Amino acid sequence: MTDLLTSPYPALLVGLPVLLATLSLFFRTRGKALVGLLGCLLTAGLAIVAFIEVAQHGTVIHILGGWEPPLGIMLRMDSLAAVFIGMTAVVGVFISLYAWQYFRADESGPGEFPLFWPLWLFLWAGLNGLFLSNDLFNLFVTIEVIGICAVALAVLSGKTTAMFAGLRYLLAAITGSMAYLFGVALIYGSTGTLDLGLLGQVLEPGTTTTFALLVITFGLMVKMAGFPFHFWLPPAHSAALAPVSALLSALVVKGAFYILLRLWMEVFGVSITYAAGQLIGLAGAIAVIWGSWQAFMQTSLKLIVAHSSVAQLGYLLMIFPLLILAPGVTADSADWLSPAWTAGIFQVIAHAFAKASFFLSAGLIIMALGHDRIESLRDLVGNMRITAMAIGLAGVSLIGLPPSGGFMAKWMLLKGIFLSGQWWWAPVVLAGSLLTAGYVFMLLRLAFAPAREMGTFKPVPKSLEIVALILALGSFLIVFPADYMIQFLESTGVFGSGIESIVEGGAYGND
Amino acid sequence: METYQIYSLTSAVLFVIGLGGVFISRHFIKKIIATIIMGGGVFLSFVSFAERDALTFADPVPHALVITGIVVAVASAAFALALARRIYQLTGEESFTKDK
Amino acid sequence: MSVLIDIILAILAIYLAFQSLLAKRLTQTVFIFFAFGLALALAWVRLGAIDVAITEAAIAAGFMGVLFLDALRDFSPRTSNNQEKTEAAKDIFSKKNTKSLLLPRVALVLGLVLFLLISLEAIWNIPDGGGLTVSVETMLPESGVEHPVTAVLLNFRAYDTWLEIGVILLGLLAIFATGGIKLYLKPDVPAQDILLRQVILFFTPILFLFGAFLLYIGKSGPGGAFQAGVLWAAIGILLHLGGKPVFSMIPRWLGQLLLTLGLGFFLLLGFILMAGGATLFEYPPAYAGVLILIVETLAAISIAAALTAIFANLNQMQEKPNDIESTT
Amino acid sequence: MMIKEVITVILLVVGCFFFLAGTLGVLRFPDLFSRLHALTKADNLGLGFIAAAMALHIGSPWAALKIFSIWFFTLLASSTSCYLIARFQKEKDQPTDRKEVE
Repeated sequence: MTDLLTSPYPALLVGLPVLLATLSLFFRTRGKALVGLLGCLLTAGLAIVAFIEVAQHGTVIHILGGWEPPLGIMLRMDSLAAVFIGMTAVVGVFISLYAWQYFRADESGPGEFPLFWPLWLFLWAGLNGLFLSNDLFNLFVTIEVIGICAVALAVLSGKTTAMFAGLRYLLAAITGSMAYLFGVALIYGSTGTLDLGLLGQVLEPGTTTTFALLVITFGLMVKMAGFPFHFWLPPAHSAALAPVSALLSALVVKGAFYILLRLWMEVFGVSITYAAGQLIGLAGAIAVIWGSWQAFMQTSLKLIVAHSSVAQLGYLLMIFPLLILAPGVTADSADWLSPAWTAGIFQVIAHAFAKASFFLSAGLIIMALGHDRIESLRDLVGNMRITAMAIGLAGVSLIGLPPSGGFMAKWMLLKGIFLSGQWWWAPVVLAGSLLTAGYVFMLLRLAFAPAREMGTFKPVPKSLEIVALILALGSFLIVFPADYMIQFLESTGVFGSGIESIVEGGAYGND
Repeated sequence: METYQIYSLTSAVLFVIGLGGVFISRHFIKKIIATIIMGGGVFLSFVSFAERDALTFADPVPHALVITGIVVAVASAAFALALARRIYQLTGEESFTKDK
Repeated sequence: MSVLIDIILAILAIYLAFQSLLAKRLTQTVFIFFAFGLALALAWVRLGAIDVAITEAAIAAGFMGVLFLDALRDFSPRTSNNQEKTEAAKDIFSKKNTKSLLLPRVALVLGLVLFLLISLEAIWNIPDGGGLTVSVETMLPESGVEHPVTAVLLNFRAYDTWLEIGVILLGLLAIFATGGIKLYLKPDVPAQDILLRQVILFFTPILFLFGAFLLYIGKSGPGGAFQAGVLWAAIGILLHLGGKPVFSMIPRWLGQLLLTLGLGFFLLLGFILMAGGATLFEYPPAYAGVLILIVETLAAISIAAALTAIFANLNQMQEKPNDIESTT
Repeated sequence: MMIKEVITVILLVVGCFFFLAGTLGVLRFPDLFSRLHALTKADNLGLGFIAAAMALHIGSPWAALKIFSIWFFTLLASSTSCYLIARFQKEKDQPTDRKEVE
């Protein structure tokens, strides 16, 4: 453990946003926004510097308080964490710029929400902390930080629908984290350690481990709105303010996915069965179909986008069955692991960009129209050309048409599916894409349709439209450094690895 | 049967009661209380394992974790309560209705 | 004999948990919840976790119970009306809904029972992990404090504790975000009752002293920042109820300072030590004791301020109904 | 030695008896005021006896001081809260009483 480079960046990545958030509390409305925006830029800059550090030196660690695990807590920034942190920084900085303009837009805007800034900085610190954390209990604290911030941001608009959605979200989040913590208690009781690295070595298969895996997976599935527990997501994401919706769907739900991935791959390898992978994949598959279908049926733009998140998160769950090898297959001979991992990471990034852009565009449309019923989107192209373009590009990435990042993710997923011989997932991917194409083209058809009446669109600031467009373009641009990114990720031990599942053992892997 | 076993079994029961309560109870306050009961169960299991691992003193790490956990749980519960009261103030609703 | 006490206590806790969820009236729910918290605190005493017992009694049962009690003023007046309403609604829908609701409910209950059985088995068969008692014991002399729990909270796992102080502040910010009230009550609302006022004035210094005692004793025995913070918060809450809302009597900047002091100082100290080449929250063993005491004191002040502010906000939510839909 | 233990046990039993009586009163008495009466008087007395028993059992003057300050503070807090509850109830009752008279 000592052969890894110790670096101050992991500590700064959590500490700096908290410090700036605390500082911003001392200012009044405008000052809060200014400090908040500067804080966001600083944090993003720091994240980029840390990313470069990892790219140069490989995994860096920071042993907090100088106490080595298992007694103390270690922060670890490997390339997987670096990619997630970098994604948060890039998407976050654009959303911050948008929010800065959006809240200042005078008449048509929603007004000023000074609390947005400290909450968003705390959220950012929580996300960074989560990606860096290497300790089961510390992960619980960070997901609680994220949960409280996310709900507080979601109810910021003050609308009653947002309040109802927010309370439902919060109760789901608390339930999820308590279930997670129950699993942590059992793991600690049976091993006496909380450090992920050590746990991967000492955890023994058995009833307790399997049950802990079950409750932890249940808790995280609730948190990331995995299929049977997705009920809270669409109302919460659609009722929030536009920048908040973008943050919630682009970044927050990815946190729980990240923990799930890390724990399944690094810690619980010993008690995961092939069937458990199939089950979680099934949940993902149902989410893809159900979420896309629900999105197709909605009549308001933000609800369409929110339901589409459920579907897109389903794709993330679908990589799990590919990563878990059937009994008798070894990781060396499984050539589908690398495509599956690539699919997962690119799905995360492409969805973050595309969905952020989609929600920001929806916010602009609400700003222009005063509502977001889709039948009023007629002649969007004539009135808000850039926004229409952003929606089009983001939609293309969500469907998975080339040359978008979404295409790359889905293509790699299909490749992994066929290489592994689990062909039964392929129709789901295709059907999901078709349904997505259905609602995206429905939107685009309306956007190009001639207007029935003139002058319904109020002008919106150009700069906001451009931010949305840049994010949409981002979901395409990520394809270019793909080779480099995969190489970079392969330097991490986790990436490209699979779980050689056990044959026997308690398999209540039913969440 | 030793002391810690009694409480660790109790912890599972409390957790399940809380879990069921979150889903089945209708009133906001009851749902919030159910989450705290769930938390109580989880913390009880932590502390019972600490008692099992006692040497000269009981394992202090779970104690510290539980203190942290209790405070975190209370902060979220207070927030949930604020939301529930705000909803009541705005709409007069005390539980989730079907459509919302 | 002692096992008997444990069994009775365990059954009592389970019974109270059930009852608080099944009680018909909200008032009963809240009072049984109080009792549940106290039963749990007793369980912790039985398990030798005095720190946890104090925290549970003070924060989870005490503070949270006070918040629920305060919430009763909001909810209870209309409960009877609502019950009639829901009963009326039940009559209308009973024929349609019983069947469609019954099946998922039964499934849910069966699922929960199954889950319970599995979890009991998992807990019964738990392997003995041994915990971290040994490593704490060996490292304790270097931590700067004598009480193992304080050592873990403020030195070995200081990062968690720091985040947790952040979570309390965050809870307050989140409550602000719900937008109930923006301004604190005017300071000069007199306490209506002279006896109440006198008792509050009498208890203020005693609570303060007791809090300080708990804070200091945390170094060598059960106690510490959280317990002290809650006791000090009790002062703030009492003063608020006695007509002296603390946060409207002090200037705005002071309030903000009190709220952020603990989190900010904890972190700044970490950063300063980090600039000297240590890692975050790494205290030089020679000064660790002093530094931890300072951090704890400031943390306790911030926790007290944040909890007082949370109570003050929730307490005033009912008194000043805002106009609905202030923003669109 | 024996006598001390016997006295401790007697004090404990008496204390428990008062607690039991107080609880019975709370459960069985018809209205709020008599319930409060049962609660404050009997329970405080019961707590006093138990505190005395504990002080005797431990036998150090410091512990006795601590225990009796616990008793004193509980007494103060419970009597104040009972007074407040009673006053609240009285204020709530009065308007309705007047209505009934009218």
